Amino acid sequence: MTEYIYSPKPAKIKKIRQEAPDTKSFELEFEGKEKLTYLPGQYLMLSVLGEGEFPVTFFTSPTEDRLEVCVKRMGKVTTALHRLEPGETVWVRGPYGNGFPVEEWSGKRLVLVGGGIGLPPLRSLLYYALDRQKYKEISLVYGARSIADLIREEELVKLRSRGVKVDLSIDKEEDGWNEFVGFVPDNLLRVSPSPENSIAVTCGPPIMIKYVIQNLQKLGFEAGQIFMTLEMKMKCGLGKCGRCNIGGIYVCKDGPVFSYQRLKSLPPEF
Amino acid sequence: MASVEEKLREKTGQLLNEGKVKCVIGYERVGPLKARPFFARSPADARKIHYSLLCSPNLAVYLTLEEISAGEKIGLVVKGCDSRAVVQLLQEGIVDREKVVLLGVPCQGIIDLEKLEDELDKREVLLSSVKEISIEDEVAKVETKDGTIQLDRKDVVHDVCINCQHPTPVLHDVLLGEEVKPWGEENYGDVKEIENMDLRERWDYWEEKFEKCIRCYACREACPLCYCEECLADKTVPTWVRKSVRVSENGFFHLMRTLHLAGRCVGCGACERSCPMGIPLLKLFRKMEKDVKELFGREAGMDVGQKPLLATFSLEDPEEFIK
Amino acid sequence: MSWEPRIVGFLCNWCSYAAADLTGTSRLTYPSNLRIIRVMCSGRVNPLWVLRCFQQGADGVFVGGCHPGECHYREGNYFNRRRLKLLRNLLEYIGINPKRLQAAWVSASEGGKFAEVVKNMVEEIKALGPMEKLRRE
Amino acid sequence: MITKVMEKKKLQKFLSNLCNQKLFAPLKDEEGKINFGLVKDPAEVVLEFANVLKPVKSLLFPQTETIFEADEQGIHHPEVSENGVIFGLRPCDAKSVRLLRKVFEKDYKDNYFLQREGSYLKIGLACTVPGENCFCTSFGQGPFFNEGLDLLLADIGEKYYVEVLSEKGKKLVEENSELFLEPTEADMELRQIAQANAEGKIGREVNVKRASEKLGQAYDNALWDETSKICIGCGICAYLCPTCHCFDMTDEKVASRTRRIRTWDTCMFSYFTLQASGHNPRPTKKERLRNRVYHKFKYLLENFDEIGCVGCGRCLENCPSGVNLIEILSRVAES
Repeated sequence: MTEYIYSPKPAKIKKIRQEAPDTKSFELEFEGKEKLTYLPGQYLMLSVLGEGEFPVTFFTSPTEDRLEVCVKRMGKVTTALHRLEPGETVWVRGPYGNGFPVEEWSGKRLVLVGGGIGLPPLRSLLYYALDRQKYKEISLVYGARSIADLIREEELVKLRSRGVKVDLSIDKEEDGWNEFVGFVPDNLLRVSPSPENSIAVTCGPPIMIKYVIQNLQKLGFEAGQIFMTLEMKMKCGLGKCGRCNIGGIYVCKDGPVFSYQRLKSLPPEF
Repeated sequence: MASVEEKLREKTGQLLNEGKVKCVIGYERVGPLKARPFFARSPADARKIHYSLLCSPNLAVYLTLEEISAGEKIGLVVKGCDSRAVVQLLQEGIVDREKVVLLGVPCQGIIDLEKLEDELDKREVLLSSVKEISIEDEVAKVETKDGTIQLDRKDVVHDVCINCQHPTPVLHDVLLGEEVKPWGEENYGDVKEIENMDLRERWDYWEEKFEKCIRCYACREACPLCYCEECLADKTVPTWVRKSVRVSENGFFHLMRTLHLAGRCVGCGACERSCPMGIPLLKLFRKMEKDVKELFGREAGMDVGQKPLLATFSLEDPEEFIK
Repeated sequence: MSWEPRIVGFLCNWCSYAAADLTGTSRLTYPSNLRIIRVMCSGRVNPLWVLRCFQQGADGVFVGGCHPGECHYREGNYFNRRRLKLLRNLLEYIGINPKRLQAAWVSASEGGKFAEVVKNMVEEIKALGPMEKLRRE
Repeated sequence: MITKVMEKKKLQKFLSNLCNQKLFAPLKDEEGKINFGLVKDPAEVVLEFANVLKPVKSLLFPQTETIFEADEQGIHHPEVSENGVIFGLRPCDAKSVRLLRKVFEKDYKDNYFLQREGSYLKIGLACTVPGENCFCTSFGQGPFFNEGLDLLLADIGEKYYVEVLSEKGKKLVEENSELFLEPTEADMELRQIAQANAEGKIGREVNVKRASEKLGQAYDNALWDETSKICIGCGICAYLCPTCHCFDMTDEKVASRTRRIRTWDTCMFSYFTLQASGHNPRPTKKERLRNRVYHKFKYLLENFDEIGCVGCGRCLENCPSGVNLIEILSRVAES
């Protein structure tokens, strides 16, 4: 039988949650409750038929019993997705991409640094690490523009009781906010995680990533200890359509997770 | 008497030497029958400036790119049609007159290599043997390895150049060369040819043309007046033009451009000359040009102070079609 | 089932849209082939909308505006008149029957004229048959 | 290798036999452009031409292609096999297929391309009169290169010299055995002369190997800024390139169905990499032109051990502003 590599399979939207203005999470369920095998940091190509397809990373960890993705309304397809309701069908293919090298990291401390809609892959990794219990300490530095823009604030705060060091921030002062006010990179410096036996993972807007990397280096992190997941326009997800290359590598299949060390060797086209 | 090319080099050198402009956009020669746009940035570059009947691209297209928007003053070589494109850009407030020095060159027409090749074929001469070509005293002189051939100038220049009404730049800071008079009256023969067809023949004609468009967008990119930051053809919400290459989408794209350029297109033909598939785009634009002239008595790119055609109206505009 | 043309009508809020309303209240009828899109002024009608209608399956497009001199915004209909003229000429030039794009000045009180104009247009489009020339497959 | 000859007057008969299947061959349109088209009358097939305007990829990897259609019943896939014949491929176009195949085969098999490509029989026509922008010899192939073909015909005056290059080609020759003769020594000699003549006519050359080695250090060279200045940012070079294969996938609604299509796309367009957020990793023509050259002469080499250029010269020939790949490569090689 001929194999069609670009053909998705159906998934039902089981539940939708408004996570922030313009941002919703979607719990997906496959036919026959089929479970998808994936790694944190990998992604799916998600279709709203008639509108198009876009890449979206896993919000949940494969160790959890549900599968969620979290999507900010940006363009044509994400807008169409936001209009859907529970019970409607989306189409997915994947998982694609390399994901985080979670096995290599066992025994290490994890420092997760995220901003805004950059949370999903970090959340996936965080729960994976908690559930697998192979990692030393987990620390999350996460921030957004405002309280409303923070995704899953309550849930993240509760993680403190499971031993995760959680440091939240918002960019500007707001009533009812008792935690850090300022940008994520500054909060990172304040928290000052130790680079010793640590891996730092960051995801967020390009400008934040730039300063997070600078500050991680100030804290003594080596380029090889810093990882990030990259955002790129993607169409095929399989390294064929040609648009997500950075030099000779394709973010869709060789990434989206890269160490800063590797990224430094590539042309600055991301 | 110095040639236009020599004068251009001298003027370019002077402008660059005196620091009056950051660069001069002109042409350079890259083969016996090929010239291309050239950005001269130093007095040494000025010596590479070329001007001949081969200088086809409308350089006004570069005005909407970074040099101008970055506020640097530049020099621009303009033929008649190119100067009208600049006038149109000025009229639309896209270009700052203070930022451009217009080096006007009177134009004898642009060589149509396919027409030239056909003429040479008849005389069993190879196009590749041509060394130089010029128009003097209304005759095209083609120098080849084996001597000079004289041809009717109408047989070697692009059709659109034959009845050009403004071969001498309508706006310039300096005019390099003698004024060139139009060769004849504009008769829109190409447009009338289509108007003489019945509706079915017309659609059959255009359907075949629209069908073969490959949507490389060279027409749009080569056009000095297609400067929208985001073309509707690239928009996805709504999708005016789908990515699929079919008559419904290709046709929409070309009709959209025609409508957007109605009363603005200066008829330089850069679009048609860029089209790899040879789609006769000028026949669309010249139809609008002809109608605008007849219905509204206007011509694009002639008057900086004029209000754009579709941003104004006259109480006397035709309305026989409205019930 | 016999083929019925689909006609999109862009009607000015202040005149022809009101006239369409009036036909209803005065129990006049006009064919249901017209699918009405209300616009605030005929001057708002973008020629590309007309092409888009054809692309998406319309067999004809109708534009209704205020009589010259009566535009609610003083001059919107005059701008529209220019654009429509060029568009009609262009459509005809590429082989599309210009009857497929019709326009009328219809004031709010001219319910009768509105019904009449639409009736005639539907008849004309019926005679022309389906418009497939720019239609998306 | 089996070789044959065919008298020129037999070609029409051969072509009409080929018309029993779908035959695609060079045809001339109203604008005088020569492109592969479905042959209805063998007499229309153009035999004297430098190269077709749209490369053979336009048949193997069509500009618009349905990936699937979907309705309430699910997803439906199109039949992609053509089982046709392509006549008149130039050796450079035939060679371009090798790279395309590698790209569409690696890791994930793209059966749309692979099945369609495999379903064609390809009959090449050696270039006896190469175009003025051809530089195929710079790639170690040439106007008589026969890889990727089932048959290669070469004009040797009164006859075509025929190289039979595959089982498919052998079968075709057997089916049409009355049209073919055994070559004489004189024929073989004529073929050698024709090849030498053709190769001698190729006037352009560039040291591709050196250029692609030098690219590693040329990223920040001023040449990218300089050469991209005149580029107007259209897609001609990529769309007419036989090896450029980047694509887009979009959805179209057709009545109650969805059609997912794939269309050509190119890194020369700014929206190619433009993200929904407004961020563009390759924001100007300089980065885009540079990426196209790097992709062809470095990235593809690293990933597929193959250069993404066959020296057909279409980009040089058709660029409206005269951007010249040979000049760029020469500058890189000399950097």
